[in-house]
Amino acid sequence: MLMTEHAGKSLLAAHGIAVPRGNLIRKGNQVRSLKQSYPVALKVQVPSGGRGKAGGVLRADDAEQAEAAAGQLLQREFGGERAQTLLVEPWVEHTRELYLGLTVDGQIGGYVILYAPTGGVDVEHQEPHKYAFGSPREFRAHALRELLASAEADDALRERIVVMARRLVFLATAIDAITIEINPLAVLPDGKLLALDAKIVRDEAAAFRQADVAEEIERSRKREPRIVAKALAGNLMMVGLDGEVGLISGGAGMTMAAMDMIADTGLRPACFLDCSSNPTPAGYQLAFEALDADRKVKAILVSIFGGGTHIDRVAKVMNEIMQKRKSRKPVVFRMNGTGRDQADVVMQQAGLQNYPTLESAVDSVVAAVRAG
Amino acid sequence: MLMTEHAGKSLLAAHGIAVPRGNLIRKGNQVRSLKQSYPVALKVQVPSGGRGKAGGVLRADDAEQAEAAAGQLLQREFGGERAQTLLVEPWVEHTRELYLGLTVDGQIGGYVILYAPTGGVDVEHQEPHKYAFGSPREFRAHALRELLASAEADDALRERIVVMARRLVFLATAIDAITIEINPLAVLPDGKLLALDAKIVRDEAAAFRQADVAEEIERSRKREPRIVAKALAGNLMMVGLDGEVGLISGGAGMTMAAMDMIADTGLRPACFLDCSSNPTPAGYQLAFEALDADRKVKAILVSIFGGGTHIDRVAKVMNEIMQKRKSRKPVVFRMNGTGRDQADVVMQQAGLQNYPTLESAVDSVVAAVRAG
Amino acid sequence: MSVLVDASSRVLIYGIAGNFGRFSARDIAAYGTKVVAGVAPGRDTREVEGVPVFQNARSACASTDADVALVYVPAPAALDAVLEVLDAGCKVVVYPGDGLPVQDAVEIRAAARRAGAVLVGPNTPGVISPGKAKLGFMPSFCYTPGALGVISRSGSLSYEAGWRLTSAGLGQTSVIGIGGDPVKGLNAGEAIDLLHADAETEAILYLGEIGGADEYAVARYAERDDAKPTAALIVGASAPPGKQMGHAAALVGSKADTQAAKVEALRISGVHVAANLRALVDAAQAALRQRETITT
Amino acid sequence: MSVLVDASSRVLIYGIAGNFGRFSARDIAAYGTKVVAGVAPGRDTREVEGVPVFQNARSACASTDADVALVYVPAPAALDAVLEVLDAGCKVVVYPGDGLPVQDAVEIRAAARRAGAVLVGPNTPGVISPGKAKLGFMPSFCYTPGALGVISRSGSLSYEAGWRLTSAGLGQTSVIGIGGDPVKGLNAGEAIDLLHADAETEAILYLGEIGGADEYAVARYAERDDAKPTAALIVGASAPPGKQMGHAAALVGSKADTQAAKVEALRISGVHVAANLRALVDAAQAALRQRETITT
Repeated sequence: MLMTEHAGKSLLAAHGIAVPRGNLIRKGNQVRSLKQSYPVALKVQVPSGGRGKAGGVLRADDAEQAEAAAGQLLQREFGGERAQTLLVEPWVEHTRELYLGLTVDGQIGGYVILYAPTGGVDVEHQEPHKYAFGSPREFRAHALRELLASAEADDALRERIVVMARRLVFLATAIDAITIEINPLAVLPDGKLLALDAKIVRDEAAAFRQADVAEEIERSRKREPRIVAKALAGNLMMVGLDGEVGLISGGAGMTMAAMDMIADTGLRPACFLDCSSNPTPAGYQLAFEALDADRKVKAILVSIFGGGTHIDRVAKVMNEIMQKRKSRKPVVFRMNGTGRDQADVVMQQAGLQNYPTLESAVDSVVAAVRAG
Repeated sequence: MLMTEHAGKSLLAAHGIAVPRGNLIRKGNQVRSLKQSYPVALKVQVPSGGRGKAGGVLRADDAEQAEAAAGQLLQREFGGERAQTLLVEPWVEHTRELYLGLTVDGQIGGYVILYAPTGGVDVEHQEPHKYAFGSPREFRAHALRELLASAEADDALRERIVVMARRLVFLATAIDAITIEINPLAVLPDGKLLALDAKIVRDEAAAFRQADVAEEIERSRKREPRIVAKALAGNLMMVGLDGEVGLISGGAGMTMAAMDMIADTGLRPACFLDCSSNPTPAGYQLAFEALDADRKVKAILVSIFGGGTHIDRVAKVMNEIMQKRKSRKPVVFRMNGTGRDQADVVMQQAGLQNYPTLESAVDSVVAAVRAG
Repeated sequence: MSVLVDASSRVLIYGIAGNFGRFSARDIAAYGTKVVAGVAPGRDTREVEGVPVFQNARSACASTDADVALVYVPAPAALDAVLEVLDAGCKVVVYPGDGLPVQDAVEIRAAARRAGAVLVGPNTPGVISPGKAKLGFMPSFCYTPGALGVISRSGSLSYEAGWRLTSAGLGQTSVIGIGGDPVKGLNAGEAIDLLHADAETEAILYLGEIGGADEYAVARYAERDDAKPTAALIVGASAPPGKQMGHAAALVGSKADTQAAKVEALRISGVHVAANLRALVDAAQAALRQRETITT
Repeated sequence: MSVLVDASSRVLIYGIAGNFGRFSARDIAAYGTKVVAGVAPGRDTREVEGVPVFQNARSACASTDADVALVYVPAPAALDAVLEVLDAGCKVVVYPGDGLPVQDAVEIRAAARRAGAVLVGPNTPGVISPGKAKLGFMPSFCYTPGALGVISRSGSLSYEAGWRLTSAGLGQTSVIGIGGDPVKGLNAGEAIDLLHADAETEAILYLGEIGGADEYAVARYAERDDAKPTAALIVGASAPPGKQMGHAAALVGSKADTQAAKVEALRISGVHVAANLRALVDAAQAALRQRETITT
């Protein structure tokens, strides 16, 4: 869950990391009511990278310029999205721009601190220095300091970075953040550090103990198209895609494998819909409702290789759903896994064909789309 | 820093612990504008214990009762303080009241979980069961579960308590809480738990990484009498007392020892003023300003036994302050410790007497008060 | 030989009184696994499927000498349950549950290492050593004993792959589900080390996907002079960038995350990469044949 | 003998380039303490008061065999600095700073125990073994060698007490400032254990205050059959309830926190309790006399 810059900066400030004092506006003319000394920076609040390069940050030297800039920014799209809000901040004079981040590294199975002595929009051109410490309790300021000895020549600055890195470790555990990226981290003329931008990714799995994450999941779900929102609300994992073949699947790996196989035929999947988090009658019902209502979807492939999901139970549910279902879109089944012998019996009795392989099922659903 | 019930409950809710949905009001008639189903509980928001017993919680069955109750509560004092706000919550039916808490135990040098199977206003009559685990990383649900086996007969409830205790451990580290007390913790008819009250004490030393604690320190300072507020703002440790002898001191132990010695003479100290956190010219200047302005204070005792504080430097500062000072209140000095030989020279040159013992200095200041 | 679990492993099922626990107790015992104890805190269940049930892992291990744990609890309770079985002395722990906060995953991974134990999971079907023992809920009929060591980030894909291999007569030494989360107990590199050390494993099949860096650990292994022949299938070629594909780690954020980049790295390192699921068995066979070439 | 520190201790001063560090380097060396190294991260200082200065504790310890650390850093940096000197192998660590978050105090206390080290502090002037060595910033002239082991929660009170004892000819084996915070490295019970084991310490003087439970640990000690004679002074009789008196732990919240309750518990346990500061030397003398009675 990527937070907006403003939300991220609020979290930094709440934990003792200095940020510019900013205000959010929704309309250009709100600029004039802000108590703000000029020049200011106006920054679109969209959750996508490369905003600076795309012109999403503008400088204004007075209220008139600011209102014009705000109007302009609110009308454009960034990363395929139009910003709902702008962040208005003092334009801060600074002597250097650094990059400081914390993220999770799968290979070491824990956290790492990232540092680059030159931050800003072009940070991708350099490989940041990496201090991998794993568990928060294993963070050692002296180990980071030694690493920075070769990365940062300014002794006093290095000490400030070490202090801020420790603060990031505390923050990451307190708010269940899996990425905190401060870029640029500005060095002010007096040597102090100021976070000019903030990209914080929260761990959605921690929603049970972080109410604000739960609320943000709810809000972001509501921003999805109605069908996707409904599936997500039903605890199904759904990603809307642009194709013709609706895919009801179980498990991330097999869902992707089926998508890839569909794509290999020249058709495209209409969605990534993984029912494994809610393999219940209500869950599958919802999945069919979503795909039946989607006009782009011409036929549906049900592809499940169940382990923890017992496919004999799924087969019974499919039978019930098929009997009540009104849509005439063709449905092709390929189900295998735990309970497959009983599942075959159920399917046979219901007069439903269960394809033996994913290949045959994909061929069948592709033929149905092409015929439809 | 004890938080109000409402602030404490907000923190619980933010970390996945269920609390009643409440609203704050400042005036009795605001009750009517709340979207609230009756009956409700009205609860004064003051940071002191025994509120329930003192009548600070009232039940109202309709808006009229609620407005009357609110008016009544806002006019009374609780623990010497008048509440600025009331918390209005649904009156929750429940089957049991438990006590669950987390606090810091100096003897084990870490955290403990406290549990009593009967919570509510009379919890003091029982000794809670105590699970001492020390460092958060050493918390073990199974160890707590074993302890609860003899304390709580309801198996399913015990499991819910274990889950909530783990949540409290997470919360304590995330927000730097040194005490979290949920009393009563209600058991609802469906077996779920609901925190009906919350007492959270935050660690003031963590203000550098907890901005809300820093803000609350600032707010509570402003609620103090002007003199105390000014001293606290200057990083002096000041507790206003009701006596006649102003005490400028260094170090908690010697400040208390001097207070005790003054009290033994039958007089009373006017304050606990410990300058050891800010032993600078500005700090001492502020201390004198505070005591000179306080009409109750008849004479001032400067009692410092310096270790890290070099008293030769303090002596120079005292000399400067005495030369500029306009107040005629008698000042008695007793300074010893690091740099005492040079200090004696400075004092002698300045014509100031430095008493050799605390006894002689206290006798002298007491005589001055009695003569004044 | 096999890795992590074999017919002599004494297995404890934590959360045995729940649906998954009860099914697994029956299912893995039917496969020949020695299920010696169950734990069901806060329940007065004394026995499930003939297995004695205890209030905590310590008494379960003390009474039954259990040394391997299969943990079925919801994510918010996982940290505590895994710490408990580690404290009780279990040296192999499988946690299949999904939705575990990364912070808790980091914690249990570190705790397992401190305890000198191996943690498999989260978000995995578990581990099976065909013909010997099974620690998880993968469908048993998909597997048969043989010479191929399999590692998979995805549960469902590992069943499909197992079924294809078994149907084609390619048996397995062990199939290890490392799971689809970014932070896991056993990761790809560590799982490969186990298979590398296993004398019966003649070739390795790795089932990967977009996102994360596990695939690059596989590539690094394949570059070793003493590497066993390795095959791989990487799914997610059709996944759009910036969208999370089911698994927390399955997201294309950078070029290195893409299926194409991973396939290229693996190919360069000499891995037999299956272009897609259809080509899986052929790739595995190529790896096994390579072994024959080496040994003869 | 002495506890924690003696003339053979090889002391490292962390933060030696700051005001406190420089003063201490001169002051404790003048007292005869072997200051062998300083650490000043991020400064290009090479030497302070003739002591070589290093960038980190590891290289300082490796080059100088330092085994004891005196750490002068502000509270937000304390956790990291203490972990660093522990990692570097120091077995006695004094952290005098105040304002340390309780959570960090818990952490460094636990880290010290894991490392088999003794941590003194936070919020303490340190430890002195008169005539041998000094680890902190207490005024040297207040102390003289002798038979009394002293423990104090308050720095200033320990100077005053030392000065009174020394003036009265009652010397000390060691004076340990355990500090005024609720969570500390060495607490009263643990400090007493050290003095109990020290052959030269004939009697113990404890300087306590309101709040916390250290005084009850002293009372429990005094009840032991083999306890050394113990004297005590507890300040804060005049402190109003509910107000924090300087130290984070000095607050009367319950009856057990009051000076009166603590004095009573100590008296019942056979401790010679001084009614006030005026009576301190008499109480200490009574404890020493009791020892003479026992030994003769």
